[in-house]
Amino acid sequence: MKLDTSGLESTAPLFGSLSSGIHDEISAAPSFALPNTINFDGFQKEAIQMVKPAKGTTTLAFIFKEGVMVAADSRASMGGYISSQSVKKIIEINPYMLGTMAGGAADCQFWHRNLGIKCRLHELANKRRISVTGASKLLANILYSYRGMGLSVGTMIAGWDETGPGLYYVDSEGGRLKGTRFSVGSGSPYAYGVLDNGYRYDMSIEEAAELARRSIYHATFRDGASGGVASVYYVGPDGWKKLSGDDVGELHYHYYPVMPSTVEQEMVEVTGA
Amino acid sequence: MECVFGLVGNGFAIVVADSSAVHSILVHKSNEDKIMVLDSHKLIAASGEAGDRVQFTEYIQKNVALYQFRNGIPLTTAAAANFTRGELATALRKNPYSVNILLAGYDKETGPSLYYIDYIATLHKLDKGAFGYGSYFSLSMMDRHYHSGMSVEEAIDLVDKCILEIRSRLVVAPPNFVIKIVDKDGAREYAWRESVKDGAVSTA
Amino acid sequence: MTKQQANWSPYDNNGGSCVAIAGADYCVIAADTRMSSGYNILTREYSKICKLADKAVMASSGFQADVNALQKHLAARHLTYQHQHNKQMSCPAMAQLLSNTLYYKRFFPYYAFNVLGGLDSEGKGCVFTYDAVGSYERVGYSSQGSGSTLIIPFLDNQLKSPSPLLLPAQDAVTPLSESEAVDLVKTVFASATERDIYTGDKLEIVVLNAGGIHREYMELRKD
Amino acid sequence: MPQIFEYNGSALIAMVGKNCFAIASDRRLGVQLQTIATDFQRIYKVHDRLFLGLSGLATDAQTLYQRLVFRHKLYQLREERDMKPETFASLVSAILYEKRFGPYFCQPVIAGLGDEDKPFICTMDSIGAKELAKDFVVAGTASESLYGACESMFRPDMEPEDLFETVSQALLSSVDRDCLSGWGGHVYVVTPTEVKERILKGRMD
Amino acid sequence: MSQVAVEAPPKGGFSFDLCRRNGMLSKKGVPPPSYRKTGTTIVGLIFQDGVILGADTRATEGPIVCDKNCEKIHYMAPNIYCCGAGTAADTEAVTDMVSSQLQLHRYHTGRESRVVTALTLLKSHLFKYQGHVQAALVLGGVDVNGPHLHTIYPHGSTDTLPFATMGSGSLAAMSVFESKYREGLTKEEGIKLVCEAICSGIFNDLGSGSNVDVCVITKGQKEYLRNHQSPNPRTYVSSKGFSFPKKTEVLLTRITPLKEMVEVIEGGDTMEE
Amino acid sequence: MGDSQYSFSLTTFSPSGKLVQIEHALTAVGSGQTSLGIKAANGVVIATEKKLPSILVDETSVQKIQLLTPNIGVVYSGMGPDFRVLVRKSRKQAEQYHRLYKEPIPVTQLVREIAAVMQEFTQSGGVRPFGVSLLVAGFDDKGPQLYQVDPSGSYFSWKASAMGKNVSNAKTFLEKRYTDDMELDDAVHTSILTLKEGFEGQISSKNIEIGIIGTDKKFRVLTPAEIDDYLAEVE
Repeated sequence: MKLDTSGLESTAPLFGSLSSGIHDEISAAPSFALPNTINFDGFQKEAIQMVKPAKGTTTLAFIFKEGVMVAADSRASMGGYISSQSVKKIIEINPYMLGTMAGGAADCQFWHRNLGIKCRLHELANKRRISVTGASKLLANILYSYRGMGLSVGTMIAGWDETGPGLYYVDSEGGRLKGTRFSVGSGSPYAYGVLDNGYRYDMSIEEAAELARRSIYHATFRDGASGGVASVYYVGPDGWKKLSGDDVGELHYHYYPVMPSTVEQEMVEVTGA
Repeated sequence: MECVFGLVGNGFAIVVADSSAVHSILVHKSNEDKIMVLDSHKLIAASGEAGDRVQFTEYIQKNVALYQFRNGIPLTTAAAANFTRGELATALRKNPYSVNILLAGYDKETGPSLYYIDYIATLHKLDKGAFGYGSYFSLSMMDRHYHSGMSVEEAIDLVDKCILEIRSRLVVAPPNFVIKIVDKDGAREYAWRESVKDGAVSTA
Repeated sequence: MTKQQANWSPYDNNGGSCVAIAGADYCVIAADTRMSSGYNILTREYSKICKLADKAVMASSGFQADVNALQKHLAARHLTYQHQHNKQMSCPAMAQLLSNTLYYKRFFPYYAFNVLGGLDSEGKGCVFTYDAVGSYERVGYSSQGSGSTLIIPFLDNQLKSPSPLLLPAQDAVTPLSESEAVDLVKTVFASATERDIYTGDKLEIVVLNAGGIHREYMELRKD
Repeated sequence: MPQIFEYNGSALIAMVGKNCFAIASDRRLGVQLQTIATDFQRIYKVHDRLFLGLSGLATDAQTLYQRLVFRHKLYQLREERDMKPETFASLVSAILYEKRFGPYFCQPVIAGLGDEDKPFICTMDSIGAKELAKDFVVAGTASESLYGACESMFRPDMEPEDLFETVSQALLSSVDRDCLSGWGGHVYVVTPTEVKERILKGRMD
Repeated sequence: MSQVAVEAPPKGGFSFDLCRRNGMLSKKGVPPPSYRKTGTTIVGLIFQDGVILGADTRATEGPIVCDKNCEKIHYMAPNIYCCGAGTAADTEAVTDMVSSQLQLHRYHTGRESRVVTALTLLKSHLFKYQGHVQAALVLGGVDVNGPHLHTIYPHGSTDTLPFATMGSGSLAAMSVFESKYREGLTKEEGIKLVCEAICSGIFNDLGSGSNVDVCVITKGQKEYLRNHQSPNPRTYVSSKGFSFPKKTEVLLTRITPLKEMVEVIEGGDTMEE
Repeated sequence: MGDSQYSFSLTTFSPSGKLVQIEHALTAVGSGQTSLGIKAANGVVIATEKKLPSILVDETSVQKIQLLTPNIGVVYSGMGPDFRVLVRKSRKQAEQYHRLYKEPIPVTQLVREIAAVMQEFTQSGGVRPFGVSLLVAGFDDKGPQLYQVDPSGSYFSWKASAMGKNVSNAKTFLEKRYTDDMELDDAVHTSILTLKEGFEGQISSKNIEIGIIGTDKKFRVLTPAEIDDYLAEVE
C-alpha cells in the first residue's frame, strides 16, 4: 500500500507524471511503504519502539532587535544511552533560513531536507526567496497530512525575509505558531527559565548570543537528555552565521571555575547523607 | 500545579511554596499555607496529596516536639531530616505517604541548611532545590543567578524571578505563593506574593 | 485472524556488532560473523559487511532479512545510477541514498542498524552512522549493533576528537595509522565478545584505502 | 517510566590492582532525566579497608546502607574485629536475599583489602547473587558501557596510580555515553598504607 | 524511632515488607527488575563407580555476560553435589540452605547424608514456593545405596535418571548424551562425555559459555575439577598496549594514611561471675 | 538449708544474694563424671571418664564428646540429657552463623551463644537451669582455645581445667603438670594421667573418651585403638 500525498503539494510538480524512479523523490511527494496490517497504530508504535529512534533535545530561538538568534545542544539519546554527542540540530535550509530539530531525528532531518528542496524550487519558480511564513506553512502542511501516523517533530523555522526576521514553531500535530521566543525539547523548560529572565528586545548581538548559549548550557546541566555542544546561530539581513560552538563540558568550568585543590592530609569523616 | 522551591543564603535559608489547594479541576482555596514551622528554627515545605501532606508534616512536627520535651534539646536540622527520611521510608513499606519535602533549618553550629526528601525517601543536602512542575523553571533560574553567600535581598529578588517565570510559563500556574525564611532569629513567614486575593474571589 | 496478527511480530533480532573508523586516507569497517536468534546460533559464518560501491561499504546488524532486502534495494539503485551516470556512486552520495531509503520505510522500518564507511572524493576516510529510520551523521568512527554500547566508550576514549560543531573549528582527524586502527578494532571486538553474548565467532575486517579494498579475518570466542 | 534502577541513575566500578583496589562512582543524583544534585555520595566506607558502593534506587541505597552499617557495627562490637570483605559480602547477600520477593532496588559493589592485603571485589544483583571477579566489577545504569570500557582497558597488576588512571578513564568515558549518570566522578584508591580519595573533573551535561 | 527493635538480626526466612511499596511502584508503571541468571548448561551422568556432574561457568543478565567464571556446582554434602540453573541467587540460596540442613542432620545421626534426603529437602522447599524460587537443579551423589542422579524442576517435581541435563543449553547437551551415553562408562569416558556435552552447550547455546567445571563423586571420595577445560580464552590482546590520550583531571584529593592495625588485646571476652 | 525456702522460684534471690537453683545446678555438675581439658601450644585436648551404670550397656552407643562444628568440640559434666539440648542449639547457632557470613564461627562467638542460652534459663519463668558445665575446645584464627561454660551462663577461657566429681584433685594435678609450651601429645598424656588420679577401677579405652584438635583445625574423637596406644605410652 502506498500513501499518495501529492494532493497536498503546494508547488506544482515540474516533471511530468511520466517520470519515474529517482526523479520522483526530488520533485514529487515521497511515498512510504506501509505495513499491510489492520492495526496500523499499534503496529507502528511497536515497530518504532523496537528501533528506538534518537531523541532528547534542547533548542531555542528568539527574535531581537538585530535579527534572530538560534541555539541548540547536540545530544541524541536512545533511552538512557547517548547515541551521539555531535548531532547537528540546527539545519541549514538555505542561506537565510534555519530549522531546528527536536523529536525524532530522522523525521526532522528528512523533512527539513525536503523543505530545503521545496524552498529552492519555490525560488526557481518565482524568482524570489520564499518567506519564512511560507516555508513554515509548507512544512506544517506536510506534517499535518501525516498527523496520527506517529511522526515526532518539534521544530522552529527561523529566517530573514523581505519582512525582516521571522520565527515560527511547527510541530508534528500540525500546529504552527508565530512568535518571538520559543524553546523546544525535553530541556526547554530549563532553557525558558534563563531565557525569559534575560531577554530584552534591544540586546546587542553579543548579549543575545551569550544569553542563548547560557540558556542552552543551563538546560544541559539539569536535563539528562541534553548535552554536547551548544551551537549558536544568528540570522540577520545578510543571512545566517554561526557565532559559536562550545563544548558544554568545558563551558561549565568556564562559568564556574574550579581550581584543583591541594592535598589534605586528614580526611573529614565521610557522613552518609 | 504544585511548586515548592528553596535555597540557602548567607546565614539564612528560604523556602517558597504555592498556596493553591487544588482538587481535580477545582481550586478550593488559594491561600493555603504549605510551609509548616517545624520548630523554632526549622521549616518544612511539602507538596503532594493534600491528606498525606498535612498528616505527615504534622506527625513529624509532633515527634520533633516530643523529642525536645523528652531530651531537653532540639534536634539538629540534619537529625530532623534523617528522622523524616526514616519515617517516610518505613511508612513506604506499609502505607506510603505521597509527599515531597524540602526541609530548611538553622543550627548554631553549622548555620543554615536545606534538605531534599522526595516521596520515596531519597535524602540529600542541597544549596537549592525544587519540586513539582515549577522545578523545571525555577531550577535553571536558580542555577543561573545563585551564588554562595547571597544576601536576603538578592535571594528574595531571585525568588521573585522564579515566581514570575512560573506564573508566565506554567499551565494553570498557582496565583499565590508564600515565602518563609529561617535564620539565627528563628523561622518565620517572610512575605506573600499574591496575584489573586482569596477574599476577592467571591463565593457567590 | 486479527488477533493472530496482533501477536505476530515481523521482526527478529539477529544480533552482532559493527564498527567503522575513518582515517586520513583509509577507512576500516568491521563486523563479527555470528548470526543468532534468541539463544541460538543460526550460523557462525555470516558476513554483515556489504560492498555497495567501489568506495562505499556498509556493515549492518539487526534483522538480517531486512538487511538483505536493504542491500538488494541499494544494489539495484546503484546499478541504475551506474547506467545513468556511467560512474560509481561516491560514498557521501550513497550515504544520502541510504538515509532516504531507510526513511521511505518510516512507517514499517527496516530493522537494521547500519554504518557506512568509505572514502570521499578527496580520498579521505568517511563514516556515516544511522538509526533505523534514516537519521544519519558523518562521524570519525562509529559502532552499531548489540555490542555497540560496550564498544563505543573505548573508541570515545581512544579516538575522541573535537566535535565538528565547535567554533572555532578544531582539527578532528583520527590520528591513528591504518595498522593502529585495525589493531584497535581487534581489541574492541575481543572485548565486546567477552561480554556480549550475541557477538562472536569471527571478525571480518574490511580496509578501504587508495589501493582498493582489502579484507582480513580474526577468530573470536565461539561460546 | 523505564526500569526502576534507572530512576536515579548511577555508575559504579571497582577494579583490582597490585595489592590495592579502586572503587569509583559518578556523582549525580537525578530523578529520571532531571538532575537534582551533583555531589551525591554513592560509595560508603565500612571500615578503613572496606568500601561499599550502592547503585540503583537512591532511597533503597540509603536504607540498605544504614542497615548494613548497623549490622557491621554490631559485628565489630561482638567480635572485636573488623569484618573481612568476604564476610561482609556474604552478609550483604544474605540481607538482600531475605527480601527475595520484595527486593531493595539496589545493586551493591563491595571492595576491600582482605588478609595479607589481598584485594577483594564483588558485586551482586538486587537479590544477592554474588559475583566474585578477579579483575573488575561494575554496576549501575552505565554498566554495559563500563563492561566494554573495563574489558578493553584492564591490565593485571597495576600500580595504584595506573589503577587510578584506568578506573577514571573507564568511568568517565562510560558515563559520557549515559544520560542518567556522570556529572563528575569520585574515586577511592586503597593501598595497604593509605586511602586516596579523588574527585574527578567530568562533563556536567 | 522504634526502628532499632525492627533491626535485630533476622531469624531466617523471607521478609515481605517491601512488597507493598514495590507493588505501588510497579503500579506507577515501573517494571520489576530482572535478576542475574545462570543461562547455563548443567549435566550429570552415572558411570560405573559413581556420578559425574558438569557445568559451564557463564552468568548472564539479559544479553550481557556478568560473570565469566562462576561456580555452578554447589556443595551439598561431602558425598553430594548439586548443579544449579535459573536465577543465580535462588540456586545459591536453596543449595546453601539444604546443605546446612544436611550438615545438622549428619551431626544428629552421625551418618553420611543420603541423596534422597537432599532431594526431598530441595523439592519440598521449591514446591512450597510454587516455582517462584527459580531453581532448576541436577543433584548427584553416592551414598550407601550407590550412585544417584536426580533432576529437580523449579516447581518441585523431580526425575531420577541415568543421565540428565538442565538449563538453556540442555537440548544441546542432551543430544550428546542421547547419542553417546551407555551404561558402565569408565571414569575417563564419563568425564570426556560430560565435557563434550557441556561444550556442546557452551558453543551452541548463547546463554552458556566460558569454561567447563566437572565434579566426580565415587564411593568415599570426590574430585572437584574446577575449570577442567577452558576452551574460550580471549582471542586478541593488543601487543602494543595503549595509552590514554587525555589525562584525567582531578579537582580534589584527600589522603588518609592508614594506621598500623592495632592488635586487639585478648581477655575482653571473659566476664565476672 | 535456710535458703531453701527461696528456691521455689529460681528467679528469686535468697537474702544472702544467691540464686539457689544455680547453686544446685553446680552441685549436679560437681557430682557428675570428671571431664577435663588442656590447651597445648599447638592444639587442645578434652577428655572425660565414661562410667556406665551397668556393664550391660553397649559402650559404643554412648558418646560424651560431641562436635559442634568441624573445628569445635565439646564435653560435659553433669546431666547428659541437658547436654544434648545445648549441643543441638549450639550446632544450629553455628550453622546459622555460617550461612550468614560464609565463614566458620569463631570459638568465642559460639561459646558466647551457648552461654547466652544457659543464662536465659536462669532468668526465665517456668524453666530450670541446665545441669551441666561444658568444656569447649576449638581451633580458629586466634589459635587453640579452651572454654568452660557453667550453668549460670558464665564462661572463662582456660589453659587447662577440670570439672565434675574429682575437680579439686584434678585441678591441683593440672596446675602442677601444666606448662605453656606443652605439645598436643604431651597434653593427651597429661589428660590421661589426670583422669587416672582418683579413677575408680581400671582405666581403659572403654571407660574414657578423648577428643583432640590440632593445627589441621579438625576436631576428632579418638578411637578406642588410639586411646589404647596413648594408654600404653603412659604406662
